[in-house]
Amino acid sequence: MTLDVDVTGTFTDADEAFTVTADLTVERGETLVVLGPSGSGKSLLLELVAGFHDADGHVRLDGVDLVDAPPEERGTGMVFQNYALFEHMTVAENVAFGARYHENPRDADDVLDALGVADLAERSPDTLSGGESQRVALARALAVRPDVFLLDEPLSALDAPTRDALRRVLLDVLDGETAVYVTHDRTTARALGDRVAVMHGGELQQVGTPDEIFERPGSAFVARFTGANVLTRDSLPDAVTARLPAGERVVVRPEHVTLDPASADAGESGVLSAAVERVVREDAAYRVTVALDDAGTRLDAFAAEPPGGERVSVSFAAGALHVPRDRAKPEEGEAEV
Amino acid sequence: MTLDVDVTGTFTDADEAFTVTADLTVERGETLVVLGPSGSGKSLLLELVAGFHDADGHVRLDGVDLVDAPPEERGTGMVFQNYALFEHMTVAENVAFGARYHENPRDADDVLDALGVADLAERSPDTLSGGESQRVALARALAVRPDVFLLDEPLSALDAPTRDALRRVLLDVLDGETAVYVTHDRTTARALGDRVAVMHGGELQQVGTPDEIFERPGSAFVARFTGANVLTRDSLPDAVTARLPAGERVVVRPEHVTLDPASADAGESGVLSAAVERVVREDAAYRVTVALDDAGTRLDAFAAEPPGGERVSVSFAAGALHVPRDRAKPEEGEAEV
Amino acid sequence: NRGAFGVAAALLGGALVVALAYPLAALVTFTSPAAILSNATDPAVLRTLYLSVYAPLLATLLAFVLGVPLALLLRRGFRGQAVVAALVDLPLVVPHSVAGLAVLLAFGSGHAFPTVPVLGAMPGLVLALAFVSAPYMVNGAREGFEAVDENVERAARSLGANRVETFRRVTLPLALRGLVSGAVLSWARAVSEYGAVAVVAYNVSFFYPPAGERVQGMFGSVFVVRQLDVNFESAVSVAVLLLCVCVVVFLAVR
Amino acid sequence: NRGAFGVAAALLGGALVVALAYPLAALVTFTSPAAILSNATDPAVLRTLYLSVYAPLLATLLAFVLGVPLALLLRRGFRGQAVVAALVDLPLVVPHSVAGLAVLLAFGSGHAFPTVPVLGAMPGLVLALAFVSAPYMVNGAREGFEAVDENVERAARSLGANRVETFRRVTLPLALRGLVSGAVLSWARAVSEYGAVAVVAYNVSFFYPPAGERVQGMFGSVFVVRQLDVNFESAVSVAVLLLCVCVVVFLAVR
Repeated sequence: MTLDVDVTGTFTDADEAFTVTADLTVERGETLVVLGPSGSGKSLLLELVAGFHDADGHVRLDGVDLVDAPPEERGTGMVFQNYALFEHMTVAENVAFGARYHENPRDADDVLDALGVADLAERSPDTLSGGESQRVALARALAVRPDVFLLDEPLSALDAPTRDALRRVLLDVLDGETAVYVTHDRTTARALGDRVAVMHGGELQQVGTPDEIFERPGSAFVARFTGANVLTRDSLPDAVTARLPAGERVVVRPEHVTLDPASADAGESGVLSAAVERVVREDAAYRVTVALDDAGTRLDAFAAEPPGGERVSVSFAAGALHVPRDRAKPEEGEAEV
Repeated sequence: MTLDVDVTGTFTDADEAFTVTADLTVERGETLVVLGPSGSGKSLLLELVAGFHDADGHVRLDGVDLVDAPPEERGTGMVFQNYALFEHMTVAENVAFGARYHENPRDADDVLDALGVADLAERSPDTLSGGESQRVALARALAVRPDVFLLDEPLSALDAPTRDALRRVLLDVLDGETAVYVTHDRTTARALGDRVAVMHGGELQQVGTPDEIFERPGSAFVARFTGANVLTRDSLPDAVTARLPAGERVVVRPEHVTLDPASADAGESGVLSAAVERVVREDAAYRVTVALDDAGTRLDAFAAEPPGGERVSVSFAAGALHVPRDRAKPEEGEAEV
Repeated sequence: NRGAFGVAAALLGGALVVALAYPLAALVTFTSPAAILSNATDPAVLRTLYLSVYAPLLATLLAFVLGVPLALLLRRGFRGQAVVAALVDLPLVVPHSVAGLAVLLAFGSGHAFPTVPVLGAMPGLVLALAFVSAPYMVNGAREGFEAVDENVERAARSLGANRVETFRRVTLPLALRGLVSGAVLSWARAVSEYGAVAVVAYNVSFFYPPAGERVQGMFGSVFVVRQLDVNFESAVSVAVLLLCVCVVVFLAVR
Repeated sequence: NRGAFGVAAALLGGALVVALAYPLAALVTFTSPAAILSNATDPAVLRTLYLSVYAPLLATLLAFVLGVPLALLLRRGFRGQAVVAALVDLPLVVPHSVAGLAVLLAFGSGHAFPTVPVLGAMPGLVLALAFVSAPYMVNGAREGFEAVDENVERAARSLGANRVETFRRVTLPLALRGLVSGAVLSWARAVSEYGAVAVVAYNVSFFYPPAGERVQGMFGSVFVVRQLDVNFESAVSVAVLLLCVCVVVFLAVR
């Protein structure tokens, strides 16, 4: 199913109104990840699509507008961060809950089996671990063959290894399904998203493929939120920035920054010298933070090996530098957290 | 200060007893990360060190046994996942709370300034964002110049970009301080830990430098929890495993697995052929999951570029394969989550 | 330090525990179980006990039928909700005899229901009891409903259950504990009532199944006081029996 | 569907709101404000009002001194805690007149305190009021203490504050809301009491500051009932004044 959303919803909490507005399309079989910080309105957007709040605009599923339909008629399958299992039923009863409302439901045992939790069928939800609970919640949604999966940070409550394991499960389950997936985690967004929509302050900042979002962020906010270095143009030598389009900020991802042993090349066109400030081992590489000599600007780079000395030469891969076309409110939300 | 801990504590909840026992030493200026899944007892261990529960054994600070001392006489500075700020005081009052109990406290404004939150001084804690709250909590602990920092998952409640930013702050703050840091996140453990202790079922599984823990895991549990591939010896050809010590399981980290385009080398000594199952972009590299032809065993590899075709050759860096000396309870907790 | 703090707390707290337990113990041990049982066979006592259980049951039923929908509305939220929530709690702080007077003025002859006898009659008794006990029903139900995670209901809706089905299969079962506890507290509060009953209707005529006919009977809490000067031991016996009924129900809920 | 569900809930819930509001409105509008004020200047009425506020205050003070330590113990947990917690809640379900009888049997002449006059005397009145209202104090304080995050107290300890300092600077300020609300509910419950007072002591002698001497006075909730047959309008006036006092305090807490 193709999901075509163009909605606005206003929420009032303690006399403060917060408006969420979004215009996006999720193609058949595609997973769209909505990525944003806490309070950006990404969960509210999901709830607007699911039909839990009044909304203006349209929510079309294969062209049929469901914006006024109640949640039970929208054909969505929801998965929540807090699992939201029915505590008064067994796991099997949870998964079979929706069967009576659908013509061709999946068998509860089959779905549990497919997710590797067949042995939990007769257990009560309150005896399950976090990872088990989320598999059951996923099974429950799968069982009704939803037209659209809506997932609200399903991995956030889990510890890291459980999260990794379940992320792999989600990759399989969502393959070929139409889904909207909400998260604040860029790794999850890049792993699961066929496309990514970055949300901030109740509005979409940028929608695109993961490569577009991560390599060509549309704003400094998107760049920072996706883990890129955001530098001022002045902090880089003219030789480096000469061919870039106009704009005050220059973005470069740490994986496109190359560090070499300090050499006489420094000062040469396009090669900067810098001091190593910090080296941290991450999963696949070392994250090296360096301070550029001239401007004192800090930036991160990934390196297969830790740098040998305290000083390095910094260069950028061809085409790695990008100037974001900042949108209306460039400064908002850019403060360091 | 050197912290020397050898404690046992028993906790009863709903008639189930859970015993936490640990023997470890944190050297002066060292950060020890206790890494473990939820329910492994890592937070309880921290609480035993802090003095919130009765414990048998000893908790020595520079040789002085504090096991019977009340928490306020242990010279610890605690930081909690849920911030635990004093909601009835301003931020500045929070940070100044401990001053009267210490001879040489740091000035509240100075500490707030050092952590980049000087402008929050007169705010009430309930108006702060998660990242701000945690900075204030850190400032409050810093202000009393504790002998030992105790940090209980201080980053877990934060969203991903805030977590990254605060991890960098913690790296600076804990530099040169004696600290015990509890987390379930292997990236945080590797980034912050001078040494890492892996906990499971209330017991320490392995204590060592990050390299020892990540490259030479002592058990299949530690290997899985730190993100390594755990294979059965049978799934690898004899040519590959011939020189390894005895043991049923073989561990290899994904960054030590090399993928090459499928070639006639396959079948050659030490080169395996495999099918690509999944490619996921992570921060610094692509995580490629492949299935080995012979055994169907799946393993992950990191690659700078996604593999060109559906079939690849798999080889391992010299010395990359490791056979864990599994401890007493090898199977427990190994179930996929 | 810990010692002094703990000992002081234990002494003061212990004194309160004794002060609460001792009167009940003194009441229960004042007379012999045999005497209590022999009093319990007195037809007037039996009628009183029946009325003391039955009238509160009717009041709770009334509070349930009207109170559960109100609890649902309060949970969902509406304009002026704060005022209604305050109004619901108000009977909790109204002096009991004042409550009785208010019910009498509102529903007594010539007022709201001109054809319904209130003063000295069963409808008046039930109305007075419902007035003082309804807040417990509403608050219990409300807590029960509010303990149901909104996302659990949303999950049910998303799986295809409409509003009514979701209520029946998810909300109600999950809130059941709160509803039951609210109803029992409401019932216990009604059994306990003395002031409002004493003002509105304590001696009423009602259908008494064992006799198969309408009889005249006195509400328990009032019977205890009226009997004090007539037959002290009989008063104590009824008091103990009433206490037992309340304690049994109270323990059953916990 | 949504409509039918909502309308039914609104109708039933609305009926309850009316049923609770109407009696109080009927009471307040029965007589004119002028009549109420003129009655309020009657010295006997003033003494009654003073006693109705003052005796509950003493009872609440007693409940506070003994109840706050108990709430602390209950929060910390101890062996047999469930039994004590149940015992604390027990007065909530004891019929009011039975409670009075129990207090009388426990503390009346020749019992616990042989030298303290109970029947018809101030100590008896306060004891009876404390018995019925202490649970509100204990539960309010307990909820207040339990709302304090344990890690917040741990943070204070770790920063160097000992147990007492942590209590004074962190626990107590954070639990204050619960303590105040418990005390006010306890006071309101005591003001409301009729049954236990009617049994133990409703007409007592007490020091009355405006007169500068000991006077004889009647507890408000009892005065209302006694006055009903004597002077109906005066009874209603006192009822409205009592109601106002309670409502003002009640609204102040919310």
